[in-house]
Amino acid sequence: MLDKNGIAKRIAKEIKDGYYVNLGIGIPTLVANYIPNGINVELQSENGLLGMGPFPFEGEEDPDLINAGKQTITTLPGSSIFDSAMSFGMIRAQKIDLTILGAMEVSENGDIANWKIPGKMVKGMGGAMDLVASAKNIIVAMQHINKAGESKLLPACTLPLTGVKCIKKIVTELAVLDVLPEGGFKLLERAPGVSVDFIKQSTAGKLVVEGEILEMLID
Amino acid sequence: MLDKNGIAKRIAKEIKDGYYVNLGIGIPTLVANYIPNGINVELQSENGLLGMGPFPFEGEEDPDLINAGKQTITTLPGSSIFDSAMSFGMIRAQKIDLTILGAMEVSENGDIANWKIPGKMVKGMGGAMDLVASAKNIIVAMQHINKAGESKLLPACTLPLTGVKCIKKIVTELAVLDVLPEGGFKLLERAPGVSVDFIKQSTAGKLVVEGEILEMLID
Amino acid sequence: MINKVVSNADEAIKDIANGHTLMLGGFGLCGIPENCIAALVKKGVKDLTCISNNAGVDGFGIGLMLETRQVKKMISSYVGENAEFERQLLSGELEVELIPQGTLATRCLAAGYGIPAIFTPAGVGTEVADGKETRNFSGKDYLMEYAFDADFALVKAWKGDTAGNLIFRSTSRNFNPIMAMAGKVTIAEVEELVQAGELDPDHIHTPGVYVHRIFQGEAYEKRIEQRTVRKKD
Amino acid sequence: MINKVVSNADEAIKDIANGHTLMLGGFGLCGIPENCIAALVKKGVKDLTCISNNAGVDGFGIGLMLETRQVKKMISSYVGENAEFERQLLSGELEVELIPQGTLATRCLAAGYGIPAIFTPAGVGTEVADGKETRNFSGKDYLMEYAFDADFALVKAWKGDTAGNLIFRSTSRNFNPIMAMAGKVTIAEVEELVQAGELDPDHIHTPGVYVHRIFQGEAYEKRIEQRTVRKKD
Repeated sequence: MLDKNGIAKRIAKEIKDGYYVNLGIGIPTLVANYIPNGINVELQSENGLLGMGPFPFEGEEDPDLINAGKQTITTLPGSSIFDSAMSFGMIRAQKIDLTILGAMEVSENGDIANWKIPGKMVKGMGGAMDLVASAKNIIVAMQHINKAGESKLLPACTLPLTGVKCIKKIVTELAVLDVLPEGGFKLLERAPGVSVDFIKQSTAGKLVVEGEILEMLID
Repeated sequence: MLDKNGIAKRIAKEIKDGYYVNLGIGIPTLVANYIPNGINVELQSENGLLGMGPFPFEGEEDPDLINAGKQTITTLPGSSIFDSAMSFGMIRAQKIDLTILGAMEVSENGDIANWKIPGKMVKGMGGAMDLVASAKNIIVAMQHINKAGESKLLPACTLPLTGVKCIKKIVTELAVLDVLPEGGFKLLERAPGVSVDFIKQSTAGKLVVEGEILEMLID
Repeated sequence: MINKVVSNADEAIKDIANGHTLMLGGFGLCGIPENCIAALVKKGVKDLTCISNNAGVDGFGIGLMLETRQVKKMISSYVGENAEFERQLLSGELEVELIPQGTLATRCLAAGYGIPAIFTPAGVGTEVADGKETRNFSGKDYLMEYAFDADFALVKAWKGDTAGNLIFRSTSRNFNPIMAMAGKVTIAEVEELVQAGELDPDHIHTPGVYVHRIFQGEAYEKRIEQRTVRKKD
Repeated sequence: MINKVVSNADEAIKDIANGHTLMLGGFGLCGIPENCIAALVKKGVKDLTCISNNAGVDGFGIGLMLETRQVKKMISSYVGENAEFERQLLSGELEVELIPQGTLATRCLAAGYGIPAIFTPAGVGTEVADGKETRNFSGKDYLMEYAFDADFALVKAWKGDTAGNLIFRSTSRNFNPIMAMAGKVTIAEVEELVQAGELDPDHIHTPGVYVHRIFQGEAYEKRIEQRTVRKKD
């Protein structure tokens, strides 16, 4: 079973040389730490920055330079700043190659819910609805099962949707899965020490298992 | 009867302090020479400049700095450069207070034709259709009658239209006229030495003459 | 040159009245019009509708206007990090309209560019689409979204000149330039106000034609919401 | 940093083929991609549809591609000042679609911002409206206009860096940044190519994400169409 850093490490292997990538808050942010050497990537922050760098050294924080999670950050050589309209313009126009974000639930037809829990204070969708509706390539980083052991990979989402039929790949603490165009979660890899049977038990939506499912390689 | 510079001089008196003004090609361009002292105006050139200055001194021409008529120009303190989308954005959003342009024909309901003569090579509308459709305040600088003595202020335009019901004020070699909201040219002033009768003869569209029509003051 | 300078925030906001719709630039606490917010609190104008990506935090930013009950409605994409906001929302004192961040930005742009409506895929198939026109272009569904209509836009820039031209610094740009274009009346506060002619025309982010009043702000606090750092090796 | 540098115009345009739709930046002869045009003439690719505000003059700019009969269709707002253009148009060799300049610009912007259609009042009640959807917003009529769909955009900038970031100089900016955003593949030629990190991130007009190939052009002629001057007193 993977911890958060393990999920981030596995997702990092999906990033190709030359990709522009938008990383959501939470586990996706950790992905930046595991981008392989020799892979040139530019990170987009939807508040208006391409070429996001690491956190600043202590004492060098600039209140005018933050990411979409409101964290102080830095720029890298080649970075550019733009307004929010251009930022979401390039997202809608699919100039960003890959979006990585978290989810509360994903359905077997690729719907995603990650912004609202009825009865709880709703903070808002931020840029998530724009990202999932626009991106050509989305990877969801999420927990396969909640603390009560209930699956979050469902036949249909129970929570209010963020976007419909948009998720194509999911990485959880248990597995890597594709969402099939015709519906269903196709099991691609299992986490170290996790059995196919356990993944079957943990997936409420339709799970497609074909052939031998290898354990994922992370390091 | 006014010459081109006379028309430009008369139009210049319509410009108020603090106006952003777009000047079309031809007579409108001459208006810049007659803006009264003490009146602060910024000229917009729709290829992407606010704060257009005079022609450069000989030898100081910059091929990267032209106006919408493709003439070499200069900038003034406070000028700004922007792309063509923003340029027409500010035009459509009515941030430009006054547009002055030429016309081949204007109709008594405020339609304008100034871009196309059937049978002749059509060069295109450039920015004219955007300007007339968007501007809140348009003054047309035009000849009242053509060389054959035929009126160009008509009941309805005969040439293909540039815009509909958009013209509110006209300055010609003979007169200053408003286009009434209910239709018709209301005579406001006559050019030096021009009689009301001659203006009546020269106006094919409905002419409204009320009270005494004074000769215009130019200098 | 058309001079846009006013003496201070109080003068700049003097005709903002109860019930007005305001746009406020900034993302989180980054690039917010601190001086204008302070002047609005001082003036006590109320029943405001505020269009702003976020709603500040307790004790700073729009949070200050929430404490004084000046805001009737927030139009935002994300309103976390604010206990007073949550209290007013749950008690029904405050109305909130949540819209996707890109839709928020593009509705500003549309207003500034005189485009009455645009189409975006954000929110298709979700509750955001309720009551909205959906339209298919090239096999993909989009929602029609309208340009914003705001009485005032309050923005914060780094430098500005007497003609109203603005330059923003780093990611404090965010919503500021597009809101500056969108306000019927736009008020800009700047860290440094210079004479027209001192800014390079090629580097201006917001042309002065979009700015109606400009003043040099004072005592910028620029609070940091999430101070994240790394250690030197 | 993602490197976008190619060695020259020939390499940059190598996959432009017969029948492609190209956007070409520039207003008149100001800010046109001189090197790319020369390379297209040399390559001899034909049946091109060119989206460009103007069509050059005899012997320069797109005029060079007209002489070699490479252009099947021009989409422009103004095509005066070109005798060969007129000859081909009147003889039926060349197809021309004239559209209002602001509509041309906004259809580029829409493509670059992933907005499939926008509304503009330009052309309402004229022949430009023929066959188009008209829609009333707040009592005013608008036409619905679609985002452009171009295979390549060829733009000219003043400075660029290896990451593809562009800065334009003075009014040679014009259509260049919005076409740069609109091309499926965008090729930028620059007067000066510098290393990533040498341009101020706050001053970049076109972020590198929109630019697929960049090279330093050579021998810019920058012809002036209307040389207008005044005498020193």
